[in-house]
Amino acid sequence: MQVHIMFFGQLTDITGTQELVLHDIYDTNTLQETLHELYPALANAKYAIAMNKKTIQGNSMFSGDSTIALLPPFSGG
Amino acid sequence: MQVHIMFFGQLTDITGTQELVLHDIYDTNTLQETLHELYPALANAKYAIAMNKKTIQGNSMFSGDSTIALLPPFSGG
Amino acid sequence: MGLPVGKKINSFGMSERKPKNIFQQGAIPATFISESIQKHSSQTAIGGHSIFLGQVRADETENGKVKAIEFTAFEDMAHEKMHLIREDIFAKYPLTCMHVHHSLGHVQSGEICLFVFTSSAHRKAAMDACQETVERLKAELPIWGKEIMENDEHQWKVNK
Amino acid sequence: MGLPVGKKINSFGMSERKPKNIFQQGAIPATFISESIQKHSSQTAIGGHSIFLGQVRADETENGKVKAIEFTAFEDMAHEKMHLIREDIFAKYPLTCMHVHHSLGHVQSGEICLFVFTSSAHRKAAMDACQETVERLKAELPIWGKEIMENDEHQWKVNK
Repeated sequence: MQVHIMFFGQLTDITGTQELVLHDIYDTNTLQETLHELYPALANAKYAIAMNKKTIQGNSMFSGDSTIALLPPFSGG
Repeated sequence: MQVHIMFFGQLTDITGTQELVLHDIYDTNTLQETLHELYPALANAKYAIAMNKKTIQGNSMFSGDSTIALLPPFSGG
Repeated sequence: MGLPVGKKINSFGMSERKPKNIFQQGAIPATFISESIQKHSSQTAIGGHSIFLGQVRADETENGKVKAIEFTAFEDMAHEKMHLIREDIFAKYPLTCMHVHHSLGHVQSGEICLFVFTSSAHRKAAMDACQETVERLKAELPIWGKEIMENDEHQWKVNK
Repeated sequence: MGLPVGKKINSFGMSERKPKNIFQQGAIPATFISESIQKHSSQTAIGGHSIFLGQVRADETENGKVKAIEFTAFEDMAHEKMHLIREDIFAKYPLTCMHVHHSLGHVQSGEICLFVFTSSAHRKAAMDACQETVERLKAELPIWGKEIMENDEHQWKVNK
């Protein structure tokens, strides 16, 4: 099972990349822990999480390959 | 002393003219009586009166030559 | 009286705005609107524009179908009233600018007869000011619309 | 997925609107706006249009003066969200139509980056729907603005 992760906005200043693929991660809590280890500044950044384009709250299990987006506060318009 | 009277909108359907000059009339009540005699359908029309471009309420005396406008309900825009 | 004029300093050193001419003959072309928008690109303190456009509807009425409206106005009084509305709106909202244009004469159904355009640093002032200006000018400006039907009958427009 | 598409009847016989593409590369030209207005002249049931335009401000910030904003978006998610907003607004207001356009990429100060356009028979629905759409899209669409300063530093735009 693989997780495709997308970073947007100011988060790309931290990660230096817009996309990342990780394997063998089964829920969003574990994913966040892994990402905060990879990019410590992420832990202090404000962002919401979308799984397959839907914003989610709390810990969510991945069912099969998933696309996760880390969304900092929106500033369109 | 003369009064210059302007008719607008649907009132011109009644009067057939947009302007009229009357003499020796000293207040708006007398003016209205005179106009309603000249154009009986005016008595049933809805309109406001402006004296020198300011809307007035009640009877008003003319001080010198005046311009009176009869204003049916506005329908701009 | 000079009409399309902006601010002027009077002998007391106070700013004094002369009424602007809001009327133009016939429909307001879409290109007039885009030119007006384009002119604001040099005003980089503006963050939001709000625009209202009135378009003549081909209403089906008991007297027939509306094909055009013919607008007349008591122009001098309308300009004085619009000047007061403008002063009120500028006192109430932090606007950068406001432009109002209204047709006189013949405007066919589908054409634009009213163009209200407000701009401000932040969106809310522009939107609220635009809406309030539209409401006030419909209620307060001495303008009349004569609806011309396809059968050439006419009836007088009534604002709600 | 076909993007700039209108209504479609699905296999249950129900109307189904596909998300429209709201994004375009770079600034929104004033002529694009006038062409959009002009297209509505054949829709003679329309009595009022409301338009909101977002313009990039040359803000003075502690990091310098803004010369441009570079917009990025999670486009697929933005289209799904915009589709929901559109459905809500059409359910709430008697609109004839609604058009939304947002820039991606580089937009210089003074240029237009957002164009929201609503039309209805009577003015109130168009104005209220326009304002609500603007508020909702600013809050709900995954779009980000990177403010580019004159000294080529950058900072991320924050919506209020």
